Amino acid sequence: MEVLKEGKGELLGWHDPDEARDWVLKNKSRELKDKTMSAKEAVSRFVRDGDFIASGGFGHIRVSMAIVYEIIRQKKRNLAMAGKTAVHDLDILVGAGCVNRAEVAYSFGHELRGLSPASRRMVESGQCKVVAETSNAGYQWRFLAAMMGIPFIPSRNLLGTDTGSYSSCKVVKDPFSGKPINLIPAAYPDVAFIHVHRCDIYGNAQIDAILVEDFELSRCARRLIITTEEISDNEVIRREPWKTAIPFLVVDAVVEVPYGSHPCEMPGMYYYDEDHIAEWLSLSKTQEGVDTYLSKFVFGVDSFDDYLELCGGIRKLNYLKRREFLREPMVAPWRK
Amino acid sequence: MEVLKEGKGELLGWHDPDEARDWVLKNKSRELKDKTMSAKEAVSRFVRDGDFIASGGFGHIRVSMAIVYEIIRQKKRNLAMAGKTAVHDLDILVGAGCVNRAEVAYSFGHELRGLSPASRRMVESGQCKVVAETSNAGYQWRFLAAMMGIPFIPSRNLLGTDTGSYSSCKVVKDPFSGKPINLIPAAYPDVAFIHVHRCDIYGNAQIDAILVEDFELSRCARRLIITTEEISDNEVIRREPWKTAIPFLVVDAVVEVPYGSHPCEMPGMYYYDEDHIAEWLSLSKTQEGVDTYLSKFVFGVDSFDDYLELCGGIRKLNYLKRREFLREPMVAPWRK
Amino acid sequence: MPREDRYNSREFLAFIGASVLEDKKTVFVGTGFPIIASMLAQKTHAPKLVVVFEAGGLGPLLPELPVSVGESRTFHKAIAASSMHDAMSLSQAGYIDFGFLGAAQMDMFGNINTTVIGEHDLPKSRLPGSGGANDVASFAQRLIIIIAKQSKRTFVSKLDFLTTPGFLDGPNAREKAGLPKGTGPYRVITQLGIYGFDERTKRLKLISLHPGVGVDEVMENSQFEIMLPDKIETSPEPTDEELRILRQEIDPVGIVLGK
Amino acid sequence: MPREDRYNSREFLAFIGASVLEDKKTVFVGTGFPIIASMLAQKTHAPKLVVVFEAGGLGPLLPELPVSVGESRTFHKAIAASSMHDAMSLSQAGYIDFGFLGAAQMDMFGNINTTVIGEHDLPKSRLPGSGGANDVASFAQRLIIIIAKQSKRTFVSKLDFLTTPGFLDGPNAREKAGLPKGTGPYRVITQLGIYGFDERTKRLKLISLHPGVGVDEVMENSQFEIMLPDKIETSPEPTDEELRILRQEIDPVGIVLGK
Repeated sequence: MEVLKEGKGELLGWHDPDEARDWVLKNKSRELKDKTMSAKEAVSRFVRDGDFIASGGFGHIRVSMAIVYEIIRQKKRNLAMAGKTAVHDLDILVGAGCVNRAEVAYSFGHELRGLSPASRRMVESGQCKVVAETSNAGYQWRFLAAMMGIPFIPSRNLLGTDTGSYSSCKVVKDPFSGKPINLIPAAYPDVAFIHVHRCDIYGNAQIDAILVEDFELSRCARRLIITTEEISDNEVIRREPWKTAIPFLVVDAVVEVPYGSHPCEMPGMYYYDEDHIAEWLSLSKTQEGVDTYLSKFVFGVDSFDDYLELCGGIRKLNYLKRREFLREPMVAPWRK
Repeated sequence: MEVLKEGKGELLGWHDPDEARDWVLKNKSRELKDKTMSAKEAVSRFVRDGDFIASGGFGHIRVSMAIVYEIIRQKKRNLAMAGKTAVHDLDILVGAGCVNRAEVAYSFGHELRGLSPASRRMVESGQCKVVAETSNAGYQWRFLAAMMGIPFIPSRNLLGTDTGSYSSCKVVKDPFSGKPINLIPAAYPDVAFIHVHRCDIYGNAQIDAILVEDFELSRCARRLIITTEEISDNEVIRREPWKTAIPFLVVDAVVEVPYGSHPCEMPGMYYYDEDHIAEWLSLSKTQEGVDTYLSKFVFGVDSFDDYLELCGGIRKLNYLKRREFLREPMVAPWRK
Repeated sequence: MPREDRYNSREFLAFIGASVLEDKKTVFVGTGFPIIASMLAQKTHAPKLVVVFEAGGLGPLLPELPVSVGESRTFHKAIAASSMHDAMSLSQAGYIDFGFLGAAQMDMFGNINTTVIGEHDLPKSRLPGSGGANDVASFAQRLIIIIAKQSKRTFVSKLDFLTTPGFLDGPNAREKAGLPKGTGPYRVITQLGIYGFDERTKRLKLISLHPGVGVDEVMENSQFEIMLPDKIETSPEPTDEELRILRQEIDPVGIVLGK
Repeated sequence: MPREDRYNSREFLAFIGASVLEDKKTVFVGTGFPIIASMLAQKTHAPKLVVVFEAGGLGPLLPELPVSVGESRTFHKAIAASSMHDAMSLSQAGYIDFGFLGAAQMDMFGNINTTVIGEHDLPKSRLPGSGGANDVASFAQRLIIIIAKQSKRTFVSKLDFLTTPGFLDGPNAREKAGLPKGTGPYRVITQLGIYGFDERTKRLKLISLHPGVGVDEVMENSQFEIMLPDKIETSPEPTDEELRILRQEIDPVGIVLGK
């Protein structure tokens, strides 16, 4: 297979398909067994310094913040992270000094809310390295290839650009059409954490509405931590098996964390906590502010429930629910 | 891209990705418009002699028999068909002389019911040609590649076998692992017909339970005819958009045909009509029997409702519903 | 031959198929015997065996014998009801412990033919083709093959068509072809005995004879030479309860097991 | 500059963005202006414009301005709520008429930089990167680019980083690179005018000036030379009703349009 061009980005999380299978064979149980545990146990068992991590959801939507905070609390270091429209999660993990490498599709920004002071500061001062560039479809298809157990997925994006040159892709001549085609390598994150609407004790999980890329990510991560709004009975799952987005086979830990995506959105349940995000965006303009934020909201609390109390408790949560269902007006406290 | 091995099967339905895009641009409307029509109109407008056709569902499950019968009625000829665990549909279309070429994953059998006398007779007498061999995953991924608009999907099946040698795949050296990898070419059927549980007038369709490979097939077929148990209001679709398996963009015709999968199963609605299948399997042992069957059940009826009356009417349909929900015992009238 | 007074040959085969399966594993099944054997295993020694169907059913509570591997029984109270893409991808990625297939013709390396008897382009007998068999045999960690009637017509020196990969032409051939490492045929079950494969040569090797079957019978019913172990075991026999389950709970009509 | 007494520059841009879109087509949108422009188009001349979001929302009835292209508003009463795989695959296969993106820096071939200012490995300013932009610009049939502030800093001779493909380095470059045939930038909208691309050279070419803007202003606010047409049009202006929709129905908080 003659390679016409080769990206100079680091080939993060790629494994030979046989090695990937071998890892699955040795490490993923096929047993229907109780995998419930605390966030603390899940992170201490499955996240190691230096790991390549990936967070589910998209932007500020359906993010497992409970695991993000726990990674910070346990002071994990030298993590590489998938910047797959990773926004608040990546920003805070870089700001906290846990993540110092990223492969970037979309990072260092908060979409309409503006750019991310904390993580940009770390990149611009060389404390966080962007080891490869890609695009959102690029990441999507890295996960697709890995989920399928194949080394790459051909694609027609990333071609002709610096994004492609700084990616880990290779361009070859397609033997069917004779035209250049991009090959996107598989990505197997060492650990992924995905927040879902409901899950049974074995790890059979349902996600309401869009799956973004979590169908693929859940199936390709070497270790998968599910956080869930609620633990459902296995009978609930079996009643509507077509709703299962993630089967137990690929799951290593199940952690029940109501409101576990806060301050991010949980579709159909609660909207963004814009006040909280604005507070982070404002404080994180300086490293001192980052420390203030972390000592208050991460190191200063004993549980996710306590954290929610600090963020405004039941009154805030009820407001976020009304806001999700369009019964409160838009706000934008992060606007200058 | 050095080709190590090349299957000698006919490359059915492959198009250069640019040609495929160009076809979409020129022929697929992006307008939300009423696409309801009769089976007669749908077949006469969208199925041409010589086309490469594909049927949705799997085996005897969720098959658009209304379109199969209409193709026979309109005496379409020289069709090639995707034998993607195509069972009753392919058997009867080959027996009726409409299909004379097939790429085969699984064909000429009725799973536990035994082999297919009609279509096997046509193959063994040279009247129907098997132009390529593949496997079920092979077809699945042919459709996946086409749906994605890419020329091929890499895979680790079909290697080392005659199935591979008689396929349209190419084996190359993977530039990432250095190992041989199979490349499965995209397949764009000229027409596909898929039976669904509900669909609005624009073509937004819901399928209950397993999708088999219809997510991919619906998106890669050049023309797509949807037959549906019922036409639903667009508001019903918009109420639960996560249930939409097929978006209107890819749909060309919407045909309302209650019980349109008979004698095949419609999951959650009605089970196989084993009596009818047994009658076909018995009659189709001779070409005269095939003609008898067709003149009675296809040419002898004016509508699908009339056909259902012939097959046992309401009493039979109510029985099939009870059978689907396990309230009637198993039967196997095709057992010798 | 097994003792025909208590059970027929097909019932015995289903029982042996079940006995080879293990609890807390996944099995990707083809139509017929493999489903029945898995159902029996679940109802006896392997209640947590997870059955995977190629059309998208994962881990159903099978209420009765499915006639097709895609029908609603295959996702009845299942863990997931998704798609072929999902089932095949999980398989290719290594999540399937056992593949379980029936076959029409097999050679000494466990390669299978279910495509044609005679020439491909104008066959004497056209069979259904691979279906999911090539995929399962490529992807599953350990492949179990069931051949209801071992004879010189089914155990052949040369297949008319190599539909589904066993060890191809011997040691390392799978890896050389690009198939996943460490995979391949694991057990072959016929009406005469249970077979495995020789570690070094990858050729078919007898493990156990069914009660009442002699080595000569095994040898006579094969075109190729079957390797023999130092010690030949005797296959176990089903209990009355296991037979009751097969006859009353799994296949009361006798679709696969006969009457 | 447009008439600041009736509307501000950002409101005008949103209006112009909407005016470029067509009814009964699909548009794949990035965050901010593209969403607002699409919402306005739907509420005026293009009620059947179908908006596609990369995270999986297809054809929603947008109840308010989404802050993110993945949030629940993007699939509110939608036609489908699926996945990125679905949205990106349909795009690659040719189902997207318009791609619509914002940009930080652009060159004369419509190439975009949203990755870094300065060196890649130790940038002066790190920007978010491609997101879905490279994908949209690769796959959409016609790409619309909106740059809120045209200046010598945003219309540059050489990009610091080519994140997202325009016409690359000119005629046929996209096809030679392997990008889908016939695709590429279609319109560029700034606070000064509307631009297209010269058929032959694939270089940026003025189509119309906004009311009150002169050619010299366009030229001064660019590092590269902008091609001029034989006849320069004047851009249309929003009606009071369009302004009311923008201010009251689409962005009442002024998140994108300001106050």
